[in-house]
Amino acid sequence: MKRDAWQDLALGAVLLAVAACLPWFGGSYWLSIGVTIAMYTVLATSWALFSGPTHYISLATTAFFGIGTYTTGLGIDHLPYWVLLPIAGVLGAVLAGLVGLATLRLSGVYFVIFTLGLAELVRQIITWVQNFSGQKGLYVLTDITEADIYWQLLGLAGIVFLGGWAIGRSRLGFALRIIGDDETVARHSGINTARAKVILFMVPGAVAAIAGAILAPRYVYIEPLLAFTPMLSFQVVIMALLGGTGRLWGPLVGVIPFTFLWEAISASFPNQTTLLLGLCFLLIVYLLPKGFVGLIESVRRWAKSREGYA
Amino acid sequence: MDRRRLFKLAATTALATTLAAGAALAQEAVKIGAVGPKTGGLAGGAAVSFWPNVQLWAHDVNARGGLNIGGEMRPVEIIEYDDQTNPGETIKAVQRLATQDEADFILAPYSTGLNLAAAPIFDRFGYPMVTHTAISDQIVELSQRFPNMYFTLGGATGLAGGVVEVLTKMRDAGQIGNKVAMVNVADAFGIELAEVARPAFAEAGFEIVYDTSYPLGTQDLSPIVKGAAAAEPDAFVAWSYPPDTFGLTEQAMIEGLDVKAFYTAVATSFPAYAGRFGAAANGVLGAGGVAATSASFQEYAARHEQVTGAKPDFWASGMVYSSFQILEQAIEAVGSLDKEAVSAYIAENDFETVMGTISWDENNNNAAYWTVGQWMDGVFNGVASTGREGAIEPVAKTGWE
Amino acid sequence: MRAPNAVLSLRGVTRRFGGLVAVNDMSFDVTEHEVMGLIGPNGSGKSTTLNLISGALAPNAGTISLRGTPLSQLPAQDIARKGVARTFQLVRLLPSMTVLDNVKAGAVFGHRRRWGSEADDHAMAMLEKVGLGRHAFAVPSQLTYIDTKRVELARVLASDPKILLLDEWLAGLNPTELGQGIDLIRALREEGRTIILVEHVMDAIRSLCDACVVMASGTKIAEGTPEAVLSDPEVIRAYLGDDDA
Amino acid sequence: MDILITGLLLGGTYALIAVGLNLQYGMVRIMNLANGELIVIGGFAAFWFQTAASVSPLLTVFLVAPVAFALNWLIYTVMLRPLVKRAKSRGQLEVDAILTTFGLSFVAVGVMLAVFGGDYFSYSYLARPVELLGATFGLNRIMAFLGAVVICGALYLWLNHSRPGLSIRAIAVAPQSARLVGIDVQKLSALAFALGGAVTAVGGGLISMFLTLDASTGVMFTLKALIIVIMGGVGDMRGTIVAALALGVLESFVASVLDPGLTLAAAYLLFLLVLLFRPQGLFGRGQA
Repeated sequence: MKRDAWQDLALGAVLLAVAACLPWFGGSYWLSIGVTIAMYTVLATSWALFSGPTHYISLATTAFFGIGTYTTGLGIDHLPYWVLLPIAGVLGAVLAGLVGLATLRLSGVYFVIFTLGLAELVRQIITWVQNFSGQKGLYVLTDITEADIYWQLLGLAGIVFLGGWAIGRSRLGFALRIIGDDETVARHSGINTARAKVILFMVPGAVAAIAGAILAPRYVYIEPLLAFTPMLSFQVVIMALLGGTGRLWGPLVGVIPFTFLWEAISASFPNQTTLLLGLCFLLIVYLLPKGFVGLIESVRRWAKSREGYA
Repeated sequence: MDRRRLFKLAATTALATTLAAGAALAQEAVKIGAVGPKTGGLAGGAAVSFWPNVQLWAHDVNARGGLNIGGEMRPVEIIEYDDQTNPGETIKAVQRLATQDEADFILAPYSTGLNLAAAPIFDRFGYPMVTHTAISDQIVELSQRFPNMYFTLGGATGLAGGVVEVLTKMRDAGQIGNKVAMVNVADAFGIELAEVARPAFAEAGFEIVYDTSYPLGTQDLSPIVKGAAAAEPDAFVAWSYPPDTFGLTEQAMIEGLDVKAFYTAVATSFPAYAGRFGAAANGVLGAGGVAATSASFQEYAARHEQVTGAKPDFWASGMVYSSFQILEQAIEAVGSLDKEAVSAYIAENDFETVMGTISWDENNNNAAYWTVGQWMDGVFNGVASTGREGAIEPVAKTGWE
Repeated sequence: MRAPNAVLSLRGVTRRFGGLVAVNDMSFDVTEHEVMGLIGPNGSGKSTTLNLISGALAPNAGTISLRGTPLSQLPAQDIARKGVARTFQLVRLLPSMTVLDNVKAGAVFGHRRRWGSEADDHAMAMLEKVGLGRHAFAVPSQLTYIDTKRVELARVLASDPKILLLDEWLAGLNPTELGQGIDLIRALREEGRTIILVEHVMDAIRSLCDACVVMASGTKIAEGTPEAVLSDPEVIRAYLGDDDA
Repeated sequence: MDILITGLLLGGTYALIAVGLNLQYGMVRIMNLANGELIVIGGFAAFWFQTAASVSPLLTVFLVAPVAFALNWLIYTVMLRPLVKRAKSRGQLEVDAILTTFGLSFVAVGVMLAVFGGDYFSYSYLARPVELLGATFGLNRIMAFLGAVVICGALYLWLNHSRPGLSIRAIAVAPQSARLVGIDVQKLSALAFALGGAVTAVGGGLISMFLTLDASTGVMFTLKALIIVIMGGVGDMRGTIVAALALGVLESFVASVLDPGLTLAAAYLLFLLVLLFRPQGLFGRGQA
């Protein structure tokens, strides 16, 4: 069992190293796909760390992401870039912590809507402050290249996976699995369910904020409409659910096929992109009710049983 | 070895893409990429000003037999992508055009934010980027960083300055007093314009009697118009976006905000504006404008309606088409698809377009642009500009009938 | 007031749901190594009392204390950590986890907290104790009804509680299983554990309990040894009245 | 007073946006993320009939309602019922419903783009001032408000006094028990869902009299509607109406007295506060 864990870790490191070579071999188009995949991997995996075990669907991703983008946008002229990332992370974690504390009493679906409202509230407040202070559109003009952004996102992905792996092996992770199965049992077994959830909710908060901070230079120009798009929250949820939230690598196997599907459709049918995406989406929901993880695991089981008979 | 295979795969995909786009014309077609919103927040604006012109331009060029490249007539083939009003998608689509589709040229995307997101990619691959819908006051810095980027639509200072100029003219003519009610939509565009306009109005001796912002997506604008009306202004200025441009106008009619100068910003120049308000639109001032009476514009507008089935707007549409014309003329003049040469040619020359002559200052900026237009009998005429010809005199608005 | 070696004491505990008084002014003590039966007809407030002790509900009035420390306003998880562990009337297992992990939940987060191999070993030992060692890596859906009850019992035991609350743990078992169940609880009793049993099975109460509290309509109507209370006329009336209805 | 009427008129708009969703989400537990698209479709129908054939939007809604009803009935029976059957728990159904209706909203946007293009559509109808207690208001907003009153009133009466209405409420409260007392849950769920869709589309037709819409604006309405439904209490018609009106009055108050820039921020703040202090919504029942 122990050895398995180290094998997972080594495999992860190798995959990450391979992925890190993309900028040298892939060309700029593949790099931009790489950035998309890395970004959604980071967001969806950290999202699933919290939402997988707790079954709370958070639609606040864009709030944290936008805060991160704005951290870079506002700070880039005053502070070194590398300082901005941790600042964004702390801001995201603090906001997530506050939200967590405030929403403890809410049951599942209210949490969904709360986070949705939160994202809008943050956007409105930032917009208002911007207007109040006469802040114009923010330009983030840096020498950071797409490859830099890609590597940073990969690094962040590495941290997220390592964090997820560590949490999975910690008491916190165990507590969360119990909470996910039955919160009443968890409480009566002595688990401070509220604290566990708040701590864990801070993870996607921080990660999404850092991701936003990393991506700000790529967008060059930042405005609330672009930084706080509600679509981002939905896309993250959907990719994670498509992959499956029961495994750490689940969101990854949702993000990759989804990105390519998205790409293929938007490249081939620019005028019907939305329609076809919607249709594909429906097909996936009906044909793959357990996400890609479910598919992969049933293929595995099937292969195993074939081996058994052979 | 693996790397080569990967490229081959990529190339095959690109080919498949091109074929699937259903636009595989003659073999020697010049590939032109077009990226813009078909969905998302800015889709409404792009559907009026951007996409029809892409269609029209391709139609016009091919109807003439194509681009004259060193004596050889080659048709253009447009490869379109929807960026869903998402800068990440814009970036990806431009990169796809550059590397997968190997587009010969790429038309600049729609809107300030999306142009700026795409600028580094245009720059990296050396594509000339003649923007048509980017409004920025940072043109100096941007053109230094992205030497192939050209600006045609102007900046916030010019747009706001135009309004101040028009109002000053009307005041001096005794048409209005000096009280201005100003509102703005609280996003980067509205904020920037309001910021620039505030001191400019003060300097011109205007008194701002009402000054507020409202969030994008506000569904009921009546409190704002009521507030403005209560301040009894002589002029009403709104730095607004499409849905609220319509909403503010309708509320002003309902509230009886009978100012002699009524200005709303983006989308005032849309045909849908006159379509909705009819005669009531007479005298309304708005952002942009064209030399509506010029032969070149009228001929363009007629062609636009004939080919696309829709009327162009009286500001960005013409500029979008003009930016394509600039690219077209530069390619033909250079006589090859050499991006660098075309870029250099654009920088060094003036161009005759449907909007008139376009020439560049040292920052690749078209310094002479329309700033304010006014509706009159179904036509939105330019009444102020930073040096364009064909402006007519602004008139005082006479009620909402 | 408190009995000298009382582990758990209830004093004047009251719980209302809207206008209905589910538990009215309950007071009793459970002493160390004692198995206390909490009995009464359906709807008499037994389970509510248990829920008040375990922290699933908070009392409107009165105090509950564990060796003098008040529990009454604490959340369930703190009460569990202080050493009060319970089973549920309808068995609650963690469906996605193995039997061993189910038990480990108690070992990791309960009164005495363990982690790593210590927790695994302890959980395994508890499974052996309830006779389920060989099913350690099964998932709950593969178990028989009594085995699910055993898993829950093992989970509770794994937290080393000072006091065990068993909520109709014997309900729904067939005669063979019932025998096994009673033997299992008897073994716990002989280990010297302190237990509160909410139970309907009178045989079990007679053979297992040192003392009984009888409730009817939310109020305590009798207290004493099983023999004494079960022959109390008021208790008989409460039961028969209920049964006749 | 002026503020109050303005707020109530806006609240009427919000009620139109949200009551349909309340039927769908509150009663049938389908959190319909395609709600906003249905509003836009209703609005487009009104636009088209008005501009092409000069048919009043107030009449168009009578055509829109049955079409939307049929369409939503189909959506429920064909697409959502299998999910209801497949779901092992309410939570799973909620997740599946979110995913499905999200896909559906994409399809709807795609179809609208293909059929009408991405342009703004707006027309002027009854944009006449009406004098009311010394202040002026748009006649179209007043008509929409009256429409909201009629729709909400009818729904309220239907839910509280008709047999199917009562049965639907029983389903919302306790689907299992409803089945036990002989209520055909499947059929009535489809009915409630379809009715919700019809109301939503009619609402879209009415608000198009004064709002400018395009194919992509639906999501804005979905957000607002969700917020109102949750704030009022899932499954409670009174709650939705009160929440819609409260939100309208709050927004117009903030816009008139504080700063119009803060209207939406104030709305979301109110919503978050309601959730925190009354998580079941203003009129919601406590959690069982």
